[in-house]
Amino acid sequence: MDLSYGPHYEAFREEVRSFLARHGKDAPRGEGLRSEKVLAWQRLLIEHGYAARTIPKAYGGFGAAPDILESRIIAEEFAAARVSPGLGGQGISMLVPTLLEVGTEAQKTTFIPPTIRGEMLWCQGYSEPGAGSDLAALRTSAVVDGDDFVVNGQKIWTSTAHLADWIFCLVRTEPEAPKHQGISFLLFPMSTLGIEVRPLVDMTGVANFNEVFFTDVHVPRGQIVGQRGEGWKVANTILGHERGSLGDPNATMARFNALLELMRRETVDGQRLIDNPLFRDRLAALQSRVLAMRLHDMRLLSNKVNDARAPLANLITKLQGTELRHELEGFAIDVLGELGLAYGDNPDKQDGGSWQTSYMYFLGLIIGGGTSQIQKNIISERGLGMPREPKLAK
Amino acid sequence: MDLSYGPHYEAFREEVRSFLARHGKDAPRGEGLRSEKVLAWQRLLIEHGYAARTIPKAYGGFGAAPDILESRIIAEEFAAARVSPGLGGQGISMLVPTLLEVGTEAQKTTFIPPTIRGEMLWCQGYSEPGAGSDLAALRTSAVVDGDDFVVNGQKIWTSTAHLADWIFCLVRTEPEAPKHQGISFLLFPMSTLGIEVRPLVDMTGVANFNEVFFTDVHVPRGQIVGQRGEGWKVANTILGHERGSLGDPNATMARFNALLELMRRETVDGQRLIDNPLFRDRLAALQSRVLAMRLHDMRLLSNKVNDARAPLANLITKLQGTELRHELEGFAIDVLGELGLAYGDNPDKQDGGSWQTSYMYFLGLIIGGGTSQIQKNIISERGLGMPREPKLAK
Amino acid sequence: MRFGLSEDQTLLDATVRRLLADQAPLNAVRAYADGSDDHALWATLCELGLGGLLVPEDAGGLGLGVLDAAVIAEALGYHVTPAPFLGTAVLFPRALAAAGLSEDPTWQARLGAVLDGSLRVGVAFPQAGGQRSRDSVTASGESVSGTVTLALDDVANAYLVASGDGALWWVEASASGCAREAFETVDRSRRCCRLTLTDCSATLLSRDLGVLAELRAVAWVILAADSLGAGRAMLDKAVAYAGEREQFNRPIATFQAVKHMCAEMAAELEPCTALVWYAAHCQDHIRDEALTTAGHAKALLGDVGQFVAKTATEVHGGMGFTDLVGLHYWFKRIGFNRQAFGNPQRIRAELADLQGW
Amino acid sequence: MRFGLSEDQTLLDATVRRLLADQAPLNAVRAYADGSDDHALWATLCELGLGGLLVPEDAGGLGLGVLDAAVIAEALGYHVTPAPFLGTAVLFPRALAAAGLSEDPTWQARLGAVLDGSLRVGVAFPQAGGQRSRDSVTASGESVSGTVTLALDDVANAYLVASGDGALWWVEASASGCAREAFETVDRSRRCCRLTLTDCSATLLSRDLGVLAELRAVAWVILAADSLGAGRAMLDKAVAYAGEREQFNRPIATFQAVKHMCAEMAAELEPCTALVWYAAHCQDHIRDEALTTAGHAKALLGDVGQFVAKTATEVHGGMGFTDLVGLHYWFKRIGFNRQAFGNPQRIRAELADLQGW
Repeated sequence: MDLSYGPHYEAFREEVRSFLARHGKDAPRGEGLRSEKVLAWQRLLIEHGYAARTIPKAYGGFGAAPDILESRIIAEEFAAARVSPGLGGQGISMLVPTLLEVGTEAQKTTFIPPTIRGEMLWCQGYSEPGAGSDLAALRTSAVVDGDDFVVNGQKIWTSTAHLADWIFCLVRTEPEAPKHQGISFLLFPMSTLGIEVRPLVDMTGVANFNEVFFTDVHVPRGQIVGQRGEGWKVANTILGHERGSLGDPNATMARFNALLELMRRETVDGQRLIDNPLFRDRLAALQSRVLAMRLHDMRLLSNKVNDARAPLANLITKLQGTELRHELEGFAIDVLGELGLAYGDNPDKQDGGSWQTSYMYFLGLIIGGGTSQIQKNIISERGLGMPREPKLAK
Repeated sequence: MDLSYGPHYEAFREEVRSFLARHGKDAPRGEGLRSEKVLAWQRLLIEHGYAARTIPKAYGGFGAAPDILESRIIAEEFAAARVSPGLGGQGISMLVPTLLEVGTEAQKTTFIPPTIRGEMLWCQGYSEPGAGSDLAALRTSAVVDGDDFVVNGQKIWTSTAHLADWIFCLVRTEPEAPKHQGISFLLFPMSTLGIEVRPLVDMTGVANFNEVFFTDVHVPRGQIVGQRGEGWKVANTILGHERGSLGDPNATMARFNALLELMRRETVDGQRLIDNPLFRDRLAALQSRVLAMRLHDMRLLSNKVNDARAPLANLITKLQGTELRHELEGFAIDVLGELGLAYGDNPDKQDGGSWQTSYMYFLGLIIGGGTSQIQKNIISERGLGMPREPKLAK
Repeated sequence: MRFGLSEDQTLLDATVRRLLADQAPLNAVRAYADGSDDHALWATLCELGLGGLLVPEDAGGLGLGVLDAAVIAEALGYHVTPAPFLGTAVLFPRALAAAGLSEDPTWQARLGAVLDGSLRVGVAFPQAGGQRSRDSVTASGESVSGTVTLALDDVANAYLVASGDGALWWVEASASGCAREAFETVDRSRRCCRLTLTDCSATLLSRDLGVLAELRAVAWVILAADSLGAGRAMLDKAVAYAGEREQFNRPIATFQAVKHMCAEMAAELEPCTALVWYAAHCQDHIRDEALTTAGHAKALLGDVGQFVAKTATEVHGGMGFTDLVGLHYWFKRIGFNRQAFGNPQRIRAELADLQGW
Repeated sequence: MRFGLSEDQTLLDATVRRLLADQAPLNAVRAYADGSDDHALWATLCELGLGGLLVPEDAGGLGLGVLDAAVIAEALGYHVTPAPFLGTAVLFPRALAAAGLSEDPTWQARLGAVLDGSLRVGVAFPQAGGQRSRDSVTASGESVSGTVTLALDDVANAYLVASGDGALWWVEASASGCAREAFETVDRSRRCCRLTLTDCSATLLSRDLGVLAELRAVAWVILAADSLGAGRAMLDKAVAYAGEREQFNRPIATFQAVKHMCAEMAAELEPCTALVWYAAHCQDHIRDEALTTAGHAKALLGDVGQFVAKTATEVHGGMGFTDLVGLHYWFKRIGFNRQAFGNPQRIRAELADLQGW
């Protein structure tokens, strides 16, 4: 057990810190995605290697070799300093790595530089109303018409569709082929004629996502990534990697601390909430699990750094992390009692109403990105080597 | 809502009470099944209609018309007076009703009278090591040899095999027939040559059950109930009825009261267990569920009496009752802490070590008589009308 | 012997449910959530007699009991119906009866106004869910002062107000010194308000602590019944959705995981029916058990409701999370019922005390 | 940076597991449960160095730390091995170190006797799981009196005894006034005794309350690791059994309900690994977090262990309930670990206090 990152990395950490000390004041704080402040900050980060760190210089990146601990240190220090770590989003986190793997040289030079600089924003068109857990059942069609594909259909859960310049989108180009083989991966501007974006209000009362409708949307045939019919493989070049950080243990730890703070602050019947023995027990029980998940995350990081295999360990974070977070938020509502019901514009709501919002939002995350039931299938099959569901009789 | 049984039944209750007042002193208290005291008591109960109440007089019973509330009142009053309600066991509860439905006249007159009088004890040979949840997969074979069937195979979970005079047993007589159709229902003495009974020790450390091995056991062909190959139907004439009282809410209520008593009696760190706020909360939570199950049981009784349908309501008792009971027993261990570990001959064990025993025994009941998983299948399919598992491809 | 509903109760239940399905579909709930009022719907329900359900017959009501009210509450919960049922139709007549005022002419007149929906009575019990430092009402002579953070019904004509000493007061919304402002909660199928009372004239209903305890118990039963209905609706919707929704070329209802989620919801909800019925019955007929059974019903339905709300949403997958199917109205109603008038933890502590543990 | 086991630790783990699989199969555990002793097995384990794992190198031991001990404990739990590991190999050397006695010649000699298994040290902490009225030890001068209901190891040569004032004593089993009788528990893979001390001569090890707290924390970690190992064994057995057992013409491992039960066990156990490792590491290297992380490990493994014990038994169906496959040895070992030295509820109360909540 060696919890230190070692002298090389501690030196690197110092570098990051001194960058933050020097430039932190220039970081955006809530400015819009298109603001000059955000774009300038992104350029500065790339220049110093704190964004687009491992993207080759040829495509506008910093060109460093991948190093998990360096990335982690950057993330840790920016978070500790509460300084924006630069732009994220599905263009940067999903499309760029995909293009690097399977894009043409022209696609790389055209799309990667403006994307990493934040000048070209993307949304992802994967899920459909009839294709959720069974993503490969998607039905949005793309039919060849001369030099174009003509796209018709509907996508859902498209989180930044209302902001994006472009979309990367899975469509069915070979309707006769087996389910996973008839799909292609297209890129096209959101300004193309025939695209309608409708905000999708969810249970929190906010439109965190959108629906996107395509009616005879023309996409030049060259705007395909990979071969026709290989879109499923293209999408999976990186889907297999991290699923973002659904149920991120460090965020959960921060929420736990906020909960502890709340329970020290609020009183009921003249007693601080934290002094209620029942609440103490449940809080400590949550703490055990939050701590275990945070340490589990360190174990996963260590495995990556040391190339250690722990196939099971990687598979449980989403399931456990989202369920734990949902439960933690729900407990906060319980300790608040009737006051925990306050919502919307209610001035009495605690911590900005975030307990109720997150309680619901994390139920959404239990469902999204592979429901808990799908996660359990995966854990049992890939983690424990149990057999897949047998094929059904026709 | 009318919780009274009405004047007719209250009069009946008085009758039962006066019987108990007069004769209760003659009831056996722990004497063996074969003792004269037990047999005499059983005869007395039949004579007064408190045992074998609805068995026709022609077969040695009391001959009353079935009446659910009368039966309930008898059970309630005998339980309240802590007087033995006469003999039970699988011969009386399962075989006799089966013979009444599908037995020949000769079988009825031969087997029912001595069985209900307790002179002929039975065990049940259904489950096999390879046929548990999938009971119809049983493989114990019976092959015709002249006037006999020759039985070979093994049964398990045979609870009174070491005491029984006879066994009623499902065997496969038509190995080529579809699974449910090749089974026959045989009766034969446990003293027949080729039967070996081995006690089956379970996790409680006690042999509550047995394994029974058959090696070339000869059974006259006439000792079959129903037709050859119809054994599955014969067994199900009554299997569909009550599954005994696994997770009986009234027994659970009694255990709850014992737990409450324990928590008032025992102290830790100078504090009565019942004064621990955490324990109070969990005890009250258990009480809510115990109460709900007891009231649910009253609702089921009322439905029977009033011929009201509530298909879903009937299906949940086993699942909820056994899980609740297991949890209740486990909580008792928790409140006792280290002392809750005492077992076996340990003089320090509380309430005869029954908390640990029942904690394990009720885990057995969660599994036995249809596991919780099978129960959930049944609830979803028969109670909620959800589809059965689709057929698999070969 | 009949443990269950009478034929009259079954009929009333069916009538109300038919009316709600017809006149108060989800669209009507959405409209209420978006700001329209529930007056017309409540008037219609009053035509069925719901306003006077517990009002004595000689005051023109139906003279029924808490079990009847629980049957209605379950139906209202099933349809997430906005309605001033708890305060106006249940607690108000119940308070008068408990305070011995049902035959007083002034109060009889007010009871009469309840029948057609023209009088709405809200509930302002600051101690209901545990007293916060910011939340208290004190009485002095014939006036009350203080704040009730969460009071039921933002457009009531009057409120039943509990003061810190356990007395029960009648406060007209129009009285000087009575100010109210919206208290928005997650549950948009019911609107609440914060009541600020400043030397506000009030009429004493009772100083008997038992009266307030009784009213809280009745409220517990009604909220439990509401959650039972809402939970059952969520289960029904989950079963229906699972039967329609296909993934991997089959209805998701054929997946054992989905079937078991539905079975677990059913298995948890089913015994709650008996408990709610019995607790309601006890309020009128078994005095000794009235408080404890009400507490058990409220606490258990708080937990079972929460489990069902989460599980049914999961069965609906992403659709359950959107506003498109509106499932969240039930989710939030159950969430409200869990916390209002004391959440399970709090009620269980009271249950332990009540039983002298 | 490496969050996890070193190569040496991985090697030690593999070696011990190989030996246990070979020399301590379930039959050996059954024999112990039926009354035979564990001396030969412990001697064999001592040949691998397990006795002197934490004994300083200059006293002939391996001089390793609590993380190494936790690795061994997990292996012992995995094989439900009877062994006087916790008292003899972990707490005894740890107690001497904490009390500053490791270099004292008398104690060094005793440490030497631990190496080959000839000295076994039991543990008698009456406060470990909450002090019952019947259970207390008082010290007077150089002697102790009182009762410890549950002491680890019924054949130890000496016991670490905690008196009510928090002091730690060394009591020889052969001392006059030291009586012990069997204290039978559900867990038959370890034997305990009741210790009755009557003016029994004792040697003071420490009066420092911190020493006792430290020893309890180490015991928590070791018991947590034991449950982690036992839980993992149960999961492995469940997965294997489900793959073999056929019902309805298919392995039950193909049923989604069974797969999900196994997945849930795995998902609960997996983060426990990191927690146990870290808590063990803290005992030697991160003083500030030693008590809290140990408490979290013990409490969480108590709950997760209980869940896994029940669920794995259910996956085994009726077989899990019988003695035939012996699964219950793991079930009961986990049950013992949950209660011994404080169960989750009790430890969480301490955790809250420790953190000044």
